[in-house]
Amino acid sequence: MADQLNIDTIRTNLQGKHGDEYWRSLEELAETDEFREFLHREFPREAAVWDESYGRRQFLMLMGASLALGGLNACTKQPAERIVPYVKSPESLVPGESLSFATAMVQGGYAAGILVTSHMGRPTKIEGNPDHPASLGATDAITQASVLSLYDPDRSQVPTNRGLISTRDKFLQELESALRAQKSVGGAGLRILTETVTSPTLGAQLRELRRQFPKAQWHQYEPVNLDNERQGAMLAFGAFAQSRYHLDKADVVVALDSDFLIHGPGAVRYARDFAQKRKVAGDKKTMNRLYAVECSPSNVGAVADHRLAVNSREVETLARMIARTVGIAVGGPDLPQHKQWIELLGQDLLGNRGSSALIAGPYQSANVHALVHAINQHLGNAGKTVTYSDPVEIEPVDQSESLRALTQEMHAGAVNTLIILGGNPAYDTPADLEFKQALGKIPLSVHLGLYNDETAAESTWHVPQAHYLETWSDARAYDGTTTILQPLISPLYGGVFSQHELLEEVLGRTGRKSHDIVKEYWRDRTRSGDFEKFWEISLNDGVVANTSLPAKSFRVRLPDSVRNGSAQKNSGFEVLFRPDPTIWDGRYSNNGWLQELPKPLTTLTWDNAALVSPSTAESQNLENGNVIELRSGDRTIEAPVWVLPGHVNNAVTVHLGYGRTHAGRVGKKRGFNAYALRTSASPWSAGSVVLAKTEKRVRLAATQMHHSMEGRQLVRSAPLKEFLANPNFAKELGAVPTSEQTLHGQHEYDGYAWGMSIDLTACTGCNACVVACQSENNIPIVGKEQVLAGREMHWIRIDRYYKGSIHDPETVFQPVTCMHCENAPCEVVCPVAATVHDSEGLNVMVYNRCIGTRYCSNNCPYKVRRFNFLQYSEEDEPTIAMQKNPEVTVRSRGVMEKCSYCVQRISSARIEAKKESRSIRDGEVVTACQAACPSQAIVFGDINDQSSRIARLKAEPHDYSLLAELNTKPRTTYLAKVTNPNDKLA
Amino acid sequence: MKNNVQHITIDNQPLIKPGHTYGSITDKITSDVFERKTPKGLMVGLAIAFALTMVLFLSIAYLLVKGVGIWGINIPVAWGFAIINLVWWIGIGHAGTLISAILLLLNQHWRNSINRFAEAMTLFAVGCAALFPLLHLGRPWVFYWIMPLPDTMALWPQFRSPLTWDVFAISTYFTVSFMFWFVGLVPDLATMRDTAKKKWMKVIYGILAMGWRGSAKHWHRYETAYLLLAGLATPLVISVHSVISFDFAVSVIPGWHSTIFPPYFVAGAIYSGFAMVLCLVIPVRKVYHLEDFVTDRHVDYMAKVMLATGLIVAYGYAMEAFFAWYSGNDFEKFMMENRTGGPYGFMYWLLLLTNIAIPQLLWIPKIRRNLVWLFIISIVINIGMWLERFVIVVTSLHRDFLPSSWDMYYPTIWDWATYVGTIGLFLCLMFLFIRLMPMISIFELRQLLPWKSGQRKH
Amino acid sequence: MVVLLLVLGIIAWAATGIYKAGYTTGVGVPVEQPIPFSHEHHVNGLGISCEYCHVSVREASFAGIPPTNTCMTCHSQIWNTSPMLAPVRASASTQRPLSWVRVHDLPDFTYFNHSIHVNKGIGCETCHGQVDKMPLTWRVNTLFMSWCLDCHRNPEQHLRPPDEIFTMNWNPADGKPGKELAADYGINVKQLSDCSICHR
Amino acid sequence: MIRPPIYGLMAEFNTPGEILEAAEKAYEKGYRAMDAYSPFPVEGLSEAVGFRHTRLPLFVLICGIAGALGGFFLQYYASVISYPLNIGGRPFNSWPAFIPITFETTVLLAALAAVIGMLARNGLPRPYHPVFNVARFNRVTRDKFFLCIEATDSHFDLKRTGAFLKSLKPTHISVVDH
Repeated sequence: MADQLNIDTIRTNLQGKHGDEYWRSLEELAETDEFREFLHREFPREAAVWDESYGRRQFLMLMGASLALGGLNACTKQPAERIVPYVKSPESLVPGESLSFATAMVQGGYAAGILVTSHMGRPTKIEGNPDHPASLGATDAITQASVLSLYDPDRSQVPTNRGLISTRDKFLQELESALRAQKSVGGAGLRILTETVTSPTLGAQLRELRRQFPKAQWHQYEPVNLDNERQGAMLAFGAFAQSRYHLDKADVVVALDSDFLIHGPGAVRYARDFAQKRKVAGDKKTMNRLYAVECSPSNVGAVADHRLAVNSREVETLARMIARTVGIAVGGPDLPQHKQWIELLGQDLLGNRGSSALIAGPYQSANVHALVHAINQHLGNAGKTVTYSDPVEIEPVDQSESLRALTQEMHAGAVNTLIILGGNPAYDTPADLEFKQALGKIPLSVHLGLYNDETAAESTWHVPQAHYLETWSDARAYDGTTTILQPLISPLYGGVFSQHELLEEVLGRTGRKSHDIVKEYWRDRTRSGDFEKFWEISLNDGVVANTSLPAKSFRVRLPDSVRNGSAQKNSGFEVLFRPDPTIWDGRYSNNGWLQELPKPLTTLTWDNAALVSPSTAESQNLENGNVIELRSGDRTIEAPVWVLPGHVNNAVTVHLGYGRTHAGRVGKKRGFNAYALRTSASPWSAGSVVLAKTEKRVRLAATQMHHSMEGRQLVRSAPLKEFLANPNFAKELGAVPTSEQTLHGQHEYDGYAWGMSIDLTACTGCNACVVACQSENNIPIVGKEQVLAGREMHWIRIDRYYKGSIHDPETVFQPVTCMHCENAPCEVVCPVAATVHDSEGLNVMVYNRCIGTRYCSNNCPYKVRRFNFLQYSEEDEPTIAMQKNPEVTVRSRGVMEKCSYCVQRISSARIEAKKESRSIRDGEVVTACQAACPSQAIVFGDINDQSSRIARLKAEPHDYSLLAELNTKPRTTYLAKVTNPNDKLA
Repeated sequence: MKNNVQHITIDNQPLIKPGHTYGSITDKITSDVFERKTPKGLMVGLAIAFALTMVLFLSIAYLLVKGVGIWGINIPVAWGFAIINLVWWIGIGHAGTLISAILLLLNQHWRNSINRFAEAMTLFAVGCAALFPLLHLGRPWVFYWIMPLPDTMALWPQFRSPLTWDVFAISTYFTVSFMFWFVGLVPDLATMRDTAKKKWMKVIYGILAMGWRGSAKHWHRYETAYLLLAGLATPLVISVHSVISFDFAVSVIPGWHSTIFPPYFVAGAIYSGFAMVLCLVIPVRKVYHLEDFVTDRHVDYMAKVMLATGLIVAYGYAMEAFFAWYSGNDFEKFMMENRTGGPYGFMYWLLLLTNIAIPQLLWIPKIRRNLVWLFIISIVINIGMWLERFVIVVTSLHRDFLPSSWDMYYPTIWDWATYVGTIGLFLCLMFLFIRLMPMISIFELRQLLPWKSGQRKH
Repeated sequence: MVVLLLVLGIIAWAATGIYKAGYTTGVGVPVEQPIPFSHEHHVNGLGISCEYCHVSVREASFAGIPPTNTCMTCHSQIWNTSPMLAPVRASASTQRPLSWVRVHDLPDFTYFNHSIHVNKGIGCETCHGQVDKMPLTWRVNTLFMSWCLDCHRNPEQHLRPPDEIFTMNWNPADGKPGKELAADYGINVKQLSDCSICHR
Repeated sequence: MIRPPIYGLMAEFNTPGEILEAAEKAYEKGYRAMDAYSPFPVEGLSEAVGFRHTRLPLFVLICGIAGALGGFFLQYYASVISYPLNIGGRPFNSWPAFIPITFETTVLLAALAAVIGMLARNGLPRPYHPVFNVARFNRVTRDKFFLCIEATDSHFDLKRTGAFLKSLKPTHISVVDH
């Protein structure tokens, strides 16, 4: 919780630390501040965010009550419970059993196939859809969390007219009259603003709109968009070609400021393919190699074998250098300091023609993308590791341009009716366009959205939008594969519209439901015989058969503008804008799971910060939590500093999505609004920014304070060469007590023996497992104050350690969860046997027996136990209660909890198996974290079954147990991290 | 009896100022309860103590409403003030039984003037201590699950857990100390019964005296029983703090997992116990003019005991540091580094100052026999012993095996309120005892008097 | 001292007596329901099988409470004017479900699965008693944890052959001995007293 | 035998020395049913009035052993017989871990035995006793020593015993009524 950072520390750290030596954390000696705080800290922290803290009178009242109840609690009989059967039971529903339906979650317009688990009609958990190319059964953190947004009590529930509650009918009347007026002028004043659209149905509707209103305009915009990618393709191919990577074929991958493993339409799939190529296990002793060039540290940089931190403007220069080294004649200067690096990279690429891949990030200019296309084609990667196809989007446009055009018209007063289908432009559009002011000028502006947000406040009408789990639609994945979205539950709140339904109203076809709209669209386009069958299969599979776009070959013709390039002028101190890794562009800011999800690398929660490099911090005399003022032109923002090792100097990274003024209770007034500094001209970075330190301080809640391993063998890693030379290196790094050294014999586990293996080579630190666990196991959120107090509840956490130089450290991730030690220290010290072993070797936590001495947590060497210091589970939020997984007990105040290896899943599998009088099959029990993991780093199963995957992994030479010297005999073990550096570079 | 009261050394000084008779002793002590009107000092003290007790009740109520989250504890530091205070109070609660039991067996007759007082203190201290393990539970209303009671769940406590041992140790210790104290009181209660003027007082003290009539046969069994109790209480005293130390020693945490804990916990307990006795005796002696019975010799002896136990404690610290280095275990080594140089380093140095350095002044007789100095040093030692527990509990927990989960612990206002509250409760009970009971064992004092018939008993 | 112990003994005995009494445990106390439904009449009188109403007992954790429609299959024809059944008809017409009072209600932290018990030789009667003799429904067992354990520790005493599960007033004497049945069912007794079997 | 009219005769002394002497004399005289009363334990006095030894220690020992066995069995029963649980891989009968509690129960029962035994054998609590009928007797808890020869004694005779007591030069002699 030490959020102060002392410069002297950094300096002392810098001294005499070099090579592979582990350096100490930045916070460490900020302890002087902690001491001051220790003396000054006086008041107890707030409870969970939903909990309103008690007033004095209420407190006295409760005091009495609790004293009474306290006693009763233990020995009263429970109140009579009602049981309410159906009137007519729906078919296919067996009471008490869960069902799962295929649909898709749409992010940035692109679909990710998912299977949603539903208990008695309540969607509770999201899993990936194995049949969906973008998922293959895995998901990312945001998708996992989206089910919570469905039940968000702060979602908008009624239409509002200029901020006042109104009715659906009133709205429809006003809309209808406005449209009648538009009809006469051919829709000259009608504008539709959507986000990126891949939905065929919506596309058809929009085409229909253009037919009815020839002069109407359709604009697309989202703050985190793929403009550069589109423009890059335009420059290179003269067409909006969609590129798709096949990393399972790539031996060398070069990422140019790209977080391709975490963000972007294909990220989950890319992570899977990349990991397959990277893991070493069994006979596979080869690995791919990853080079990363980046400005702001990212997971990809952490995974990379070689990482280069440069200013955003330098990336293009480097791209040109790479192009030259592989033999493409392009202009542009050289960066001598990186020459050798690029040379060796180039050689590596040339050595892997056709089996290498360059990936440019969306934050990099169109030129970089064009160059990357050129290089890929030159190396013969095109058609192998990267293929091209027609665009997935219905109508690819330069969204920044599209938005600029719209706002200009709005300012000019040319727009009478603006219909905003989703999105929050009043908040997340570039500051220079002044969209908000423009919006005020529109006679009739309609905002369709999940929340009563900033845009809703500025529009004449706000209409609540149906959550994607509440409605029908369709969308396409990164490869074009189409999924028909089906609702899991009928809308929680009346008066909601889906995009389709609202557009249908605009088209004058009132009262049509999305089901009919979507179904009709597909009926029209399925020539082939039995539509109902097609429909059923498509819904069941979650994909529409053969909709993946065929690969097409495009020839690269670099325009001279790109070829010659221009000397990159140094832009001075720059601000980098990046989507927030958890709440993205701000649309998820009211999602508690995401707010409390530690952001990769910084482990910050509930806030965004200005990320700066240690030396920048030193030169500017900044400590964690210092508020700085960033001035660009006449715009300024104030942001608290967080020092991030490995960040490029003379630059600061800010995450978008915070500083919301109109969000729910969870998201409102957190962090600062980085959009205020963002311009349409350069959306990803602002040059020549002035940084000024203020006197203010902000306490930032990070979940990990200490970043060095203190020379302890926690994450064990070695380069591939060393590993091949000595496969047992990991085991040799720590002594394991022998059986003679223990006082007494061991218990035998003759039945199943559950165990887990985590591959540190594969883990990308993407956090999907953390959220998956949270939603599967009813883990509450606790709020910023509690995180500051060190009371976050995640059952699985991703430890992140640094090694090497403070300026360019090597970053390692280590997912840590309950190890289910066979000699569990926690169990021995529990006075009431609330945590014990079961006959399958699980370390079970019996909540209802726990009296809360917390001794078990003290005695846990891994500190994976979590305690309900206060009443964290939101009892008083009925909708949130609906999300809870009925198979898992909801913990109350005063009870310890921890990872259970998803015992509920084991139980149901065991019961099913027993009913069929067979034993549980390998892979039948899949833990939530394992299911979610995009890179399949987590494997779970029965160790006693020699043929099982887990048994084979445990037999790997580089399998090791954390803190084995304590003889805890963990059931969860790790596969040591193997890296594949380029010797010439190392 | 004419010992020359001038130039005598402290050690052959009589334990009761000359000139006292059975009667005078009895009158002096009983009159403090019956005749003497409550001294101002006592009233003021009681008022303050009572106020603090109310603070305790308030914070307990708030605790029950909100949960232990109102304290500063977290993961990894899941134990904070509650356990620190528990150990501190239990430690203080050791002097009483030690004085009455061990010194009795060692035939140290000077104990007779202070044992009653010390026993009472023990009782109240253990009472305060016992509060914490209850309150620090996440679900205090099911505390009884730690006790071996047959229930409909067919479940039992987990007897391998030191916390279960604590329950038995503390409850046994409390029971035995109470019996010891009460048995000691019976003859004096009879005295009170026979001296009381008011009827209702006679009745109350009479009931408590159980019809004691000083029969020779009774005295015989009485002394046997008292001796047996002492014999039993002695190992018990040792065991109790050893068991408390197991809470830490049995765990795997560096800084806790240490074999020397039991002996140096016991020593520390006696150390703090005597310190607390002095803190209380010195002012009371003044207020109630007990100089005749609690002589300089008593005070001097107690100071010496503190000095001795203090040195044992110092040895304990030294060994901890030594073994951390000698073991060559990285975790142990780091633990020591963190103790001395970590964020809580100042606590450790403060501990060495208050617990080791300052008490060395007791070597100097002048200071040792100067009541003001002694009083201050005793207070310092009590603070030091509290710091010791803080260092052990917090600094060991906040940085254990995985650096990723290292964190800090900051006590909240409620931590302080509960702590100060128990001090209030303790003083409250102490004052009431002083006011209502013979605070010095009368019959044992009588034994200290020389026999008229010439033959001396001592 | 003997007297003292005696007194304590009596107190303890009385206490357990009170604790086990129907008043506190609800054993043998008929539960008032919106409709005075008689299992005796339907099971004993009409010989309707348990599964006719409790459909999911074989495959799901929850045995299932019949939807109004199930009642109406018969009661739209017979007793279709009886005032006693007014609530049922109302429910059917208004589509508003009936709301019964739970007779067997385990705490939420205890996970009981009907299907596995029914599939592994535990008859309805074993826990629910002779419902065919219940004009109104009541509980015949305390549902104390100790009660569950009695069976989980040695289930042999209660096991029945698969075809006797729904039989009422069944006599263990006829049919295989429990030990053999346990073997047939492949019951791992050692595992049945694991905490994780019932608590998650 | 029939109940004598009075409880006995009581002589009062000032010092432990005197009472000790008196008691010894009375014993020589052959008196047995007598008791001495003092404000504090006087060494040898109980022997002087013919009270040899008490069986209290034995009783305490027995209870101590019972405590030890009971304590250990309680733990053994709970963790091995009643509900054996795999706790951190430790054996069901982890006897080393059972020792602390065994010790505590031993001490507890022994201590209880000592106190309760003492009170029981002393016949306490006892709300009424004839000796309290003597007004002066209340000084026994202050500074006086009393010797009471009970009327139930075979040698007891109001006159002779009275005379005998006088010969001991007590400060006062009083008749103790029932």
